[in-house]
Amino acid sequence: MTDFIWLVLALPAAGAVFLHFFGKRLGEPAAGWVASLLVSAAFVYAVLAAVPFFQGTAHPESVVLWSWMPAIGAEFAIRWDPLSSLMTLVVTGVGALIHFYAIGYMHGDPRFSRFFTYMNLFATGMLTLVLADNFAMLFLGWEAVGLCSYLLISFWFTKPSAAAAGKKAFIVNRIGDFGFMIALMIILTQFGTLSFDVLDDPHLGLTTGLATAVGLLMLVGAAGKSAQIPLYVWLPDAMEGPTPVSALIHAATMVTAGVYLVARNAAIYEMAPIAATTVATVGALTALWAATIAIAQKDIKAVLAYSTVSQLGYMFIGVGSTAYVAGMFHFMTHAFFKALLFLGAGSVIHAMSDEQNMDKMGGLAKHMPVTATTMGIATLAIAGVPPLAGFWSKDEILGSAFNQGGWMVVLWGIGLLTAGITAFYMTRQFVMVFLGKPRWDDGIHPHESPKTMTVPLMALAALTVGGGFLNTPFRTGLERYLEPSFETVEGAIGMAHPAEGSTAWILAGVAVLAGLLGIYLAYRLYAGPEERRERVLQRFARPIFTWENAYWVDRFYGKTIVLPGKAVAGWAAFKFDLGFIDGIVNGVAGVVKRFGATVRPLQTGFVRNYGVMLAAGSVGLLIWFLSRGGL
Amino acid sequence: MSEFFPIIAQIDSTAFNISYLAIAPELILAAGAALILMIDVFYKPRSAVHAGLVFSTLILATASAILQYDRVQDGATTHFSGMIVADEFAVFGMFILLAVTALGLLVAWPMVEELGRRGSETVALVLLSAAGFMFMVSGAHLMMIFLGLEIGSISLYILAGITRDSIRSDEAALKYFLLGSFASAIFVYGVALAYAGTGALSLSGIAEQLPATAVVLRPGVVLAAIALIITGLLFKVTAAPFHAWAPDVYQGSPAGIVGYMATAAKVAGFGALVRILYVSFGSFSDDWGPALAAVAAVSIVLGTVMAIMQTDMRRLLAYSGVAHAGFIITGIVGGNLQAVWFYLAVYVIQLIAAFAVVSVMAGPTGSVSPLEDYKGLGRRSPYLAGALTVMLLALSGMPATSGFIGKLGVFTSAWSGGYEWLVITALVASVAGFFFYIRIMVLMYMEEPVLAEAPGAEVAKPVVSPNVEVALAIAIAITLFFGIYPTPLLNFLG
Amino acid sequence: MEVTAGWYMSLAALLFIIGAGGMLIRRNALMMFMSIELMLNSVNLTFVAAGKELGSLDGQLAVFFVLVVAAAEVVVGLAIIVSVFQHRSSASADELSDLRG
Amino acid sequence: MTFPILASLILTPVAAALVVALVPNRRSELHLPLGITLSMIPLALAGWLFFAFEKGVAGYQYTQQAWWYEPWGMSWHVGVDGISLALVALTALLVPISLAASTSIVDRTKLFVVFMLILEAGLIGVFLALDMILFFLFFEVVLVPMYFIIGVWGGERRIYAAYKFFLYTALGSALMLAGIIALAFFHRDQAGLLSFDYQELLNLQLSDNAQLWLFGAFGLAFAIKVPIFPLHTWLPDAHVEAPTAGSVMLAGVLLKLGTYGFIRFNLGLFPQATVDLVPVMATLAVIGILYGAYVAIVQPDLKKLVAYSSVSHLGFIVLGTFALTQAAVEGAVIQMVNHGITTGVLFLMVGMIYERRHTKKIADFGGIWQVAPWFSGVFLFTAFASIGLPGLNGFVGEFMVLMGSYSTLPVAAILGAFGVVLAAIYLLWAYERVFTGPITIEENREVADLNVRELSLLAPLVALMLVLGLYPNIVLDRVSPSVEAVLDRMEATTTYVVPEPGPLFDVLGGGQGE
Repeated sequence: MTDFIWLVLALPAAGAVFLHFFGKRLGEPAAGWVASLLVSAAFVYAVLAAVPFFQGTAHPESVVLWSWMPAIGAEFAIRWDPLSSLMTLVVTGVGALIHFYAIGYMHGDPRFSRFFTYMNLFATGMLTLVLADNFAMLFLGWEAVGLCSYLLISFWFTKPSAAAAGKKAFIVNRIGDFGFMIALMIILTQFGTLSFDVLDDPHLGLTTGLATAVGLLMLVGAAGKSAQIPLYVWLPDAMEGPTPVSALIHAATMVTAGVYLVARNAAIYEMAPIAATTVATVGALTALWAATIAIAQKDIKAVLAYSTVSQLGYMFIGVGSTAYVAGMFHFMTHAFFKALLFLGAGSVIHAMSDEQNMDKMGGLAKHMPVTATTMGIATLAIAGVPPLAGFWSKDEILGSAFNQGGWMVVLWGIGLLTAGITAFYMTRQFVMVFLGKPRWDDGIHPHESPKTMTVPLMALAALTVGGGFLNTPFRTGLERYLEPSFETVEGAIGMAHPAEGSTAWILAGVAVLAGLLGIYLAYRLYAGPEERRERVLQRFARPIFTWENAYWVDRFYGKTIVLPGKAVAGWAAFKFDLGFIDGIVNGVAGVVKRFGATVRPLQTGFVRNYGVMLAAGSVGLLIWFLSRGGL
Repeated sequence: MSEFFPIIAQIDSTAFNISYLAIAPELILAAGAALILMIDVFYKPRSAVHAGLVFSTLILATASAILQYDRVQDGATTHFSGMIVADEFAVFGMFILLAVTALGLLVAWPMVEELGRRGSETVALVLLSAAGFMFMVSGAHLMMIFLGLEIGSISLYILAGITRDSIRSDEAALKYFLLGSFASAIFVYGVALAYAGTGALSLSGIAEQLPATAVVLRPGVVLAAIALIITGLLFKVTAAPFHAWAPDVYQGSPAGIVGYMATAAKVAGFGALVRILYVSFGSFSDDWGPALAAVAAVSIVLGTVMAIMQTDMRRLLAYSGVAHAGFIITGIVGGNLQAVWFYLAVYVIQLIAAFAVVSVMAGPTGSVSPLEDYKGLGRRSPYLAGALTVMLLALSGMPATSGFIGKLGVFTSAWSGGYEWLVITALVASVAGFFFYIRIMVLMYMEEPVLAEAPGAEVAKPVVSPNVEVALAIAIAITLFFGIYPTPLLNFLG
Repeated sequence: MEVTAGWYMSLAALLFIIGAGGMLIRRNALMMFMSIELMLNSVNLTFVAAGKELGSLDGQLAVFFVLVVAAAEVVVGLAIIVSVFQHRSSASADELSDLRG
Repeated sequence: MTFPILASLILTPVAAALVVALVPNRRSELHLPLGITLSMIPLALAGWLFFAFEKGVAGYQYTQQAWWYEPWGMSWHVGVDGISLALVALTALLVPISLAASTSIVDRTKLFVVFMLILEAGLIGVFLALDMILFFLFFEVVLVPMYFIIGVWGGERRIYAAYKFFLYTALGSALMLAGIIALAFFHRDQAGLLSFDYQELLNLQLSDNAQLWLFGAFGLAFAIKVPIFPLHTWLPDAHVEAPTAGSVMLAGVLLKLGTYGFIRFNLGLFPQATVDLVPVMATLAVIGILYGAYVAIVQPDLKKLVAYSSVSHLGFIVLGTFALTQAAVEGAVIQMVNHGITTGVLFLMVGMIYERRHTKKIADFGGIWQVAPWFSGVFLFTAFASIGLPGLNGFVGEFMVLMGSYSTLPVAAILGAFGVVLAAIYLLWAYERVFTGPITIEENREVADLNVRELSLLAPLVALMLVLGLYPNIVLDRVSPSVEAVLDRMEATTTYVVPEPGPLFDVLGGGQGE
């Protein structure tokens, strides 16, 4: 099976190529089905190929396809190990569901087939990222998903905001890549190759200092892709894309690439505790920061976007506190419930005729029972209510962090606080959308979405309910599954584990309590009487206002980086380049001409003067010659 | 010296040795000139007859030059009491002068026809001056060289004013005459001083009196003589600062003949200059080398800068000629005479062809050629424009034309002579030189013709006479061929 | 005091300089031309003096050539000056400055 | 005697030019098709040469030498190695395509076609010449047709641009000629006779000082050609004013004369000076990368933007060249090819949109995607190739350059990497303004999508972007030994040591190719 693992890549790639050329002829919905089935096929193949890992009988394998850049040890090679297979399974599995969902969601769009081309292309890119056997190929996937993100965010390119958002996403990601590339430079220089083989024993080429540098630089890359402080600003804007895109790329898969990167480089982070702690700290801060912003958002997708940023922060806490399995676990469960939330939101938006403002929703539960139920499950899951998936993974992260002690306990505290806030804003959203009185605009008749949309919702809901049991403290399935990938790491220092015994129970209890408190407060506030809500909100008006505007970070970046940058570029281009440098160039020509204009009058036209020149020349020669020894 | 410069004879034969073959080309040209003048006296001039005469004269002269070339292969000889030398150097000069004469007359033919009786005088004067200039390159005696110089120059003074009805032409003639005579006087005074200093007038005789090591007889006088002789010859070749006459004369003279005027004098001037410097004053090369290098640098820079400022095609070519004189001197100070000859040979062809285009544009007897006239020439007459483009590129030293090989030769020559600074100066100046050469191309190809009269009026297409067409074709062929494959000519000159 | 060849030659040099100065200073074309003639004559004087001093005939012979050349120049020069005069009714060389730059 | 393939490569375009010139002007409709057809011959020859070229061999192949003029040490000496092979193939490919893209040239078509073909001959000659004079000849000859192409068929300020292009580049080459002459005389001093033969000159023992001066003389010529900051200002002018085909050839091949010259001559002939001047060159390269990209951001003219982007991209090549590691120099070479292809396409497409709208101002567009999806798609694809998206060709070179540079020039590599960020900014921002958003200017509604002709002439280049992005070994295999030879020589003649690749270099066949 492993020898043909490239099929996992090739299937969606073929789909992208095929749909690019023939999609339009295929039309709707056939193009969508082709794309969805190809991704499903990839999923099936991946499941089959992963069987040995389930059985615990196989070891990581590399499949070399062809040579790419030999001089830097980069080739097209696939690494099939538990970590990549887990990623592959989630990407193809959730991806397939979202593909199916999109068939319904994108119904009637004039560029229907093009949408699926991009989606398949994205799947290809994402799979390249996770299946890569070397950093160069990982970077290929890394950038390819960036491209697809760009394409899909600005899918409705006639909307200037969509086009700008796509561009912003790509550019901010590139800033992250800048760090990533430097990390790769160090690795290549130290090891002579970019192959993942370097991770078998990073001590071979890296000192602790270098490992810290690499770890921090990779964090820069990861922060870009996974929307962490300070590079998270693109993700909320990315919601301009169609909702399935938000679900697939900007919630479930692509944005977790940073988490994957850290997990993949566990061996390096093991060597560099400072880098690892920084990862966790960034994650914790991001988690809290984004969660507070999410509280005040009115746009249904914006809430989810900031929530995603926040949850990614969680994952960073996990991988940063060397709880790689916990991080990956949360990645997986998050993929389930966040995809579900987004798809549910999409379903709502669809039903509300593209209305996204939650102030104009309310009472939708009656009209969209499936959506409401599934989204409710997801809301509880993200709020950390047991026994849903979110509870297990979040608990594991928090537990691991706490167990690390020291600074990590502070991060645990932040995580706990965030958990409460998360529960609060998610409940707020659920209440505002599905409960209470309708506040719709006239002429809107909400209806439940078609089967292609609801079936994936239900499937994801099932995963959300059951996914958590893959790795409970009682039965650490995922951990055993992933073990081969972290063999070397464990051998060195050992991965963080959640606390055991009574501590674990207490921690879990506290986390659940925080979640329940959030839910309770939000429910009281938003489902309760309006006057009370107004009163409370009035009291918190000022902070909420800043939250609503996301702390004006965009404006801050605009004023401090973009605007001065453009101004200086303008100066450089028009004043310095055209004026100064080119001025010198033209000045040289001018000097020649001025010299010419100066000597030209010598040619007076008078014979006498010509004679004088001649005589002067002659005298000059005479003087020269006579000075050579004549006189 | 001789192993370095094998093509210049060092023999001083005092034997009373007369060989008419040694001066056959000159004799034939002079006879042809006389014949043409005679015919005019007795018959109504018919240009066909003239053409036939000129053609046969040139053929005969060439044939005799070839015979002489054949003979000098066995070794150089002097004749007429050491007045004339028959060596490869002389023969090269003759060949080039013959080529210049032939091409010059070909280009001048429309003018000859237009001028009627004075046309035949034109032809006679051209032939006569060619004979004179040939004496300059084959003269082994300062007096001989002086005579050749005067024969050639006086003919050119007349040619400059031959139309007689143009005030510009008159002005050109008078300026040329006054300054030319002035320069000749300086030259001949230099000759006199050389005689006073060494007691000899023959080139090798002077050399014998000037052992390279010993203190010379009267050093001051000889050095002054060198300065004055160089002045006279540098005037002829339009090196700065002795160049001032050239733009005015080229601009004012009848268009048809300017090409010949500009080129023939240069060939002869450089021929004589090289021969005198190397044969007579070879032992003084440390003295005249730097001086000439300075002249070269001034010529190149001044010629280039002034050419940039010009608005008249002929003045532009004149100033470019100043720069080219500088390039040739660059070769001379380096000592590689093969390179100098190559440069001269290909340069005069380019220049004469460029002036051929000028003569078409200005009319055969016209004076002044504003650059405006060339606007849109690429459309009006692709052939003329193309030919001029090739010539300008060659003049600018663009590779794949003979001009480049020429420049390469003189630069390597100067470099080997230790004049690296001169080479670099020349190279930088030649870049600036590109400016005015390509300016003409801009006018021809990138601008539209100026409409003289009412809007919509068609711009006249220049009428190119077959002679000019042929002359241009020959020049293009030579320029490109020797640009890409210079080996035959270099072998011939080597 | 014996008048040696050196004196003659010095005189010739003086004449030459005077001639050259005349050429450079005078405006009348004829006068300029006459200055040149003066220069040529100084050349002749030099030749003769040097020939005498050196005891060689070459110098004396050279004078004849220079004389002939001077005569030829006179012929041509006068013709040109006449032609110019016809057109401009002035022999001032300074009027001939249409061609410049 | 074997078939003189290299001579044929140089001479067939000349012959083709002659054939086209012989077709009378009244049959002007024939000139362009004939030119395109005839330019297929060198393309076929180059293709054949490319695949017949023996991989894994460092030296020159298919060499041919004949005296040109022996006493002066000039000879017709041509040969091809991996580095020149790639560029010859690129040239032969771009000429037919740019000719085919020149249907809008109706005035004096014959002249245009003739100049393009002469240009091709000159460019191929530059890459194949192994005699300095021959090299210089081709190096200069290229100027003339390019000058005319800009000056005759260019835009509004074409004459100014043509002057500037010509004089600026001629200035550089003038000093190079001085350097060439000096080299020949060094050879005379050391070996007894003048020689301009490149391979002979490689044996010279030059003092450090002489090397520095000669490096300067050659380097200035190449730096202007590349162009390296601050000698770049001729480039935007030339590009903006040149007709499409001119821009394509200019960016695609002409600029590479400079970078090729650096690798071939500066690295080859003056190794000590190269090593000594690495900091200077790397600094200039990095400034070029960042400055070019930065200035490109605010350009109001699409073509000018692409022109400045070239300054940036060429900076990578220079950086790679002077990083003096196998990966970096290889990257520099393949980046030459890749930049030729991507920027070629960008210019072609700017030309196409100019033909439709007669403007290149970014502000005059907006929402083009709606009316011309294919056009926008291909443009976007190319833009991403240019940005350096992995999987497309632009990435390979830049990535190899950056990765390879770090070991010798860490700071430069890090700063250079930021150019990749800027590339995304200027291209995507421009793309946003031109292609996305609503249509605000009515004329833009009429913009037609790519037609079959345009698509078919873009298709091969677009395909190449993908192929070279995914399988650059087609080129790298051939380039690698030649680059190795250059670096080996560097090590042999100087104290410079190419940094050892890390301990895992040989694992998994890294560095082995195939």
